[in-house]
Amino acid sequence: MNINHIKKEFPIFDEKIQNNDLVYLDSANSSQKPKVVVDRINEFYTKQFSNVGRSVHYLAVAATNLYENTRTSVQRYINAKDQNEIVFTKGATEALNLVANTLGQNFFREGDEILITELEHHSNYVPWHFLRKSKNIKINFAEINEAGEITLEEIEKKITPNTKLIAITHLSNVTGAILPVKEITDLAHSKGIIVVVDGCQGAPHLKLDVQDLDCDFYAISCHKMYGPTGLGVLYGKKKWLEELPPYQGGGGMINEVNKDSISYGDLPNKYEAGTMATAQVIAFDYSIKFLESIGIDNIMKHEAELVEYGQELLKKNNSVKLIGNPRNKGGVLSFTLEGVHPHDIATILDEDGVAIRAGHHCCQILHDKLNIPASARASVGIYNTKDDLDQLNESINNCKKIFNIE
Amino acid sequence: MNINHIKKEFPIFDEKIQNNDLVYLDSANSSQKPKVVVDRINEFYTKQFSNVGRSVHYLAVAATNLYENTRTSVQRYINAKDQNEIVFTKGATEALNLVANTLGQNFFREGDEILITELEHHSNYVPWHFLRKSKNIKINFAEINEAGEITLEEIEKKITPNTKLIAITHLSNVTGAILPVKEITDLAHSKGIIVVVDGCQGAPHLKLDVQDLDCDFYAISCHKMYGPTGLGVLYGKKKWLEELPPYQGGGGMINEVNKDSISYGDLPNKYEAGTMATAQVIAFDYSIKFLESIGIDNIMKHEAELVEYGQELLKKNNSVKLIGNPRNKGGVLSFTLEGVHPHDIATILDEDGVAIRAGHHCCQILHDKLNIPASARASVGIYNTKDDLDQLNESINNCKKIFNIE
Amino acid sequence: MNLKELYQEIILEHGKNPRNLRKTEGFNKDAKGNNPLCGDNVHVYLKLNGQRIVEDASFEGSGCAISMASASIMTDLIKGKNEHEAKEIVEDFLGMIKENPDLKSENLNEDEKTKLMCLSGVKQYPMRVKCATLSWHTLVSAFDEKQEEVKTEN
Amino acid sequence: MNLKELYQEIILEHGKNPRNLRKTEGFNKDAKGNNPLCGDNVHVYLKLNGQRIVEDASFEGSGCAISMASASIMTDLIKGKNEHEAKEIVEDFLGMIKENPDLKSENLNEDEKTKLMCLSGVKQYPMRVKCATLSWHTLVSAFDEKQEEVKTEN
Ligand SMILES: Cc1ncc(COP(=O)(O)O)c(C=O)c1O
Ligand SMILES: Cc1ncc(COP(=O)(O)O)c(C=O)c1O
Repeated sequence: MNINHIKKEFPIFDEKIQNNDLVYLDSANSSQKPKVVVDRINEFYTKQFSNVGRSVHYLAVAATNLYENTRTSVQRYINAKDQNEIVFTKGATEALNLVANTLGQNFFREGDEILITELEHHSNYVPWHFLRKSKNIKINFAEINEAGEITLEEIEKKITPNTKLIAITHLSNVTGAILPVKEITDLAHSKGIIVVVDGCQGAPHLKLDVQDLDCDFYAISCHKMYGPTGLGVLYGKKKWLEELPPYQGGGGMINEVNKDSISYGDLPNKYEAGTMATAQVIAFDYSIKFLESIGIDNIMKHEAELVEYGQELLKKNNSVKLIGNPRNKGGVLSFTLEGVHPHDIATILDEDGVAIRAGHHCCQILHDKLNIPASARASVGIYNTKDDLDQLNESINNCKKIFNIE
Repeated sequence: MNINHIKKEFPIFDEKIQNNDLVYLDSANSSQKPKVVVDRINEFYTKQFSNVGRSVHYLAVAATNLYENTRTSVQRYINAKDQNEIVFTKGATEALNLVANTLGQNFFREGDEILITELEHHSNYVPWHFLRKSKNIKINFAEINEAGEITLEEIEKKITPNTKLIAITHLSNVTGAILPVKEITDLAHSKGIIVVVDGCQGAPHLKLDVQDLDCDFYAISCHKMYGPTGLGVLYGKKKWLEELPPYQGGGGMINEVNKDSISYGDLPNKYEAGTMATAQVIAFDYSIKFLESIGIDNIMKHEAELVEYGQELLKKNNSVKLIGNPRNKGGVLSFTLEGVHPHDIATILDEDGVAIRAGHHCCQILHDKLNIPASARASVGIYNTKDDLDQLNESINNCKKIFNIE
Repeated sequence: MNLKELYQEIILEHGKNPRNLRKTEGFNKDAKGNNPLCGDNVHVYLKLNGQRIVEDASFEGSGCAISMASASIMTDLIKGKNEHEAKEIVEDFLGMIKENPDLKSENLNEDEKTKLMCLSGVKQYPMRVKCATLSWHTLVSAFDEKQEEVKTEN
Repeated sequence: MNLKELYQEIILEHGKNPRNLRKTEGFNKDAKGNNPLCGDNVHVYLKLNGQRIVEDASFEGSGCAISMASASIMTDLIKGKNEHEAKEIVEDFLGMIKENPDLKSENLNEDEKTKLMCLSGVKQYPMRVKCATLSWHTLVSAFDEKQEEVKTEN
């Protein structure tokens, strides 16, 4: 599939949004869905629907196989060693809560420390905060440099003898900084420290090889990967998933149940309690195959070109101030406009059909550090074009006109 | 909408399953989806997709409103007092885990007791078992009577001065027994005991009024209510949801975040961490409206007729033994067939397009009690007809023929 | 174009140079408000005299043009009014932002009404209504000495 | 009709009256197997002599016709075989159930092959394959003295 004509695979771009073409620059928040994925949901519900793994009738067997096919596809996509290292969750947030909670049950002791970064999304901070409260552990913050990056050196500096775990984003959803995950993991493992990666922005945009990264856990949100809402993936090394206790209890995750004891099932069932997001899992297979048909290398090249182009445009635009200038940057352009609050920017852009996000993007720590209450963020996906960024720039100029600024 | 012609609203019944018409008798496991609901998902993804509550652009505002409309519909459907008493989860299993976990954080003390019943699904046992392990509390079991019912008297007998919580199913997914929830709640509250109801089988089949039932929590699975997979609802009384700590941490559930402390948002955000199952929530509004357009009274009447009819048929069928004979019974017909294992029954029925479930249906405690390793279960939904039950009976006769039994 | 109605000159001007953006010395009532979704926050200070007449009103905080202008106009306008009158104006304002075409309060003169009506453009921007109303809810909270922070529901 | 192939007379007969459904006295090897999905479970007992020849084989458990017949035929057939031969037969059987059209083992005579081929009908019922194979996996486990229960992946 040619990435230059990819927009037409996404039905939403045929729509007029308040009489405008949609210029969707909010993919870091959630991506649009290609037709194949939506059609797959439709087909499953209208022709093949059944619950998974619980009945032996024809539809149930077929659905179970389809469900497990997605697990294999995810395994292939992120190059996990074993398909049982793939656990389906409700989202990346749940995946991170799962890791924090199960590690918390017997791994952490009072006085232990967790190292996170100032770039972290609340979903990769609040779950650790829960442990801070319940286990009396400490959370340290690796600080950003001027460019909005987290360097290996900064991580190294912040590791103490008590550091038990490092939780980092793969790609910042605000500055776009891509973290040196492999190097951080090497360093961490040399000191016996676990590494958890928030891969929300990594998985849709970067070539992934969890064996190469060697991280212990990697969390993914499928709705940011051109997949359905209500679905996430937790990758965890088998040794961890086997060792840790279950997270939620219920149907499907058990082995033997009696009145005074319960034994739990093997992987991956152990972590998939209750009826899962069957239709979403089955449709997500098509998201992965869609991405594979374009080719992750082509996606990375395309998005790198876009971000380069957008950055140049905005740098040349007076009064626009880009947030962060990392050398290694993903498709996120966060900015402020002197004299115009981000919410006003978003409202004015919206009038032209340009959808961006304004606020702290669930990164309050970072915004406090930058001493701004909020920022505007344009983020790209496979369907964006340079025209979209031209329109962004033009609409920003319109903001300036309305607010009488240069 | 006339319930006698409802099958045509479900596209799957237009399909041939291995050359047969589908006789779907596995609705207690998961229900089929009406066209309006599937179309709604399609429309949302292809014309209106955006993440909820996070951006101020047009699509995001529209999606947020649609999302909140469903909350209002659920509130109306179960007659909750306040729409903030409705929390969206990934399923009933998560809803029950949420309650057990958050109550567990500061409500239970060593020596406390929880009373559940022998009818409980693993999803309403394992989460309490987790508390038994972590908090050293005791779980007691109210026992079924000959008819497969749990009586008020049995509950009363099993309450001790240490009982802090009673967790019961509204409608057994095996015997079909409908529990006297209102009476149990009255009794429990008179002793200061919390009542949690597993409403998985109640919500799709019974007229619901949580204010009248007066239970403290009520858990629902949307995929059993003609809605999408990957979605559940937790109803909780406001005083509880306000008092209890959050369950999962992440984006959207916070108020203020800084490096050494975090404060949490108000209801319902507090319990909806991370990107929710947006499309599923929005489509579920159509499930509720679909049910309302038929009328819950008509649904109850229709299903009562079906179960009555099916029960008569099976009672007359030699060698078939029905499990449970509750006076107050929902649309579940579980049975064994002398000399034929339930899995063999399911396979043989499947050959005729008759989809039932075989196994312990996530109720191992109950099967142990009944001293059977497994049972066969036919369960009905709004789309079933007496013809479906005739076919069930005929296919059971085919089993008997194959196994050379009377 | 709707945007012109939303961002009228007077809004932009108040947004840029908000009146009363300071902390009233010797205030005797105050309250905080916050909109967690967008990070807007406001702290309203009041100095009431014995007759519960507003001798001074001010605010601190940051936010978009709409929220700053709204707080600015509000604090200007309630000075000299007593508590009863001020609350009546709040009601009237909130009613106008939500549904009423006009302001009806007898406690407002024509000039004051004109100023407030400048904010009526947000009606067409449901997501922005909270920006306009946050400081007003916080004002009521200050009068009532509510301890909790005001939060716009979202 | 496929069902006829699945539920052949010999399967029904063994399913109804399983051979060796008991616990071998003085067994020296055993293992448990379980299929959590459907609740099938089996406990295999072996008595090997000094040359690792199976002097007796038996099983306890409950399950569907397919699983009972499979365990019944299996325990009958490995008696008198040595460990090496028995394992080779297991391989051959599992291969046949999964993909091979025939049994190839030289350790099976024609009569034994015919009996085992009766189970080939499950090929067309992927969800039932585990029913046929559970006891065989458990047998290997017993030989190898594995501590953990065998579980069919699902
Ligand atoms: C009575 C009962 N409780 C709980 C559940 C669990 O619901 P879910 O798997 O949708 O979380 C089910 C359905 O499987 C059920 O029938
Ligand atoms: C970096 C990052 N981490 C975590 C999340 C949370 O993902 P979700 O809301 O899908 O659970 C997001 C997206 O909101 C994100 O961008």
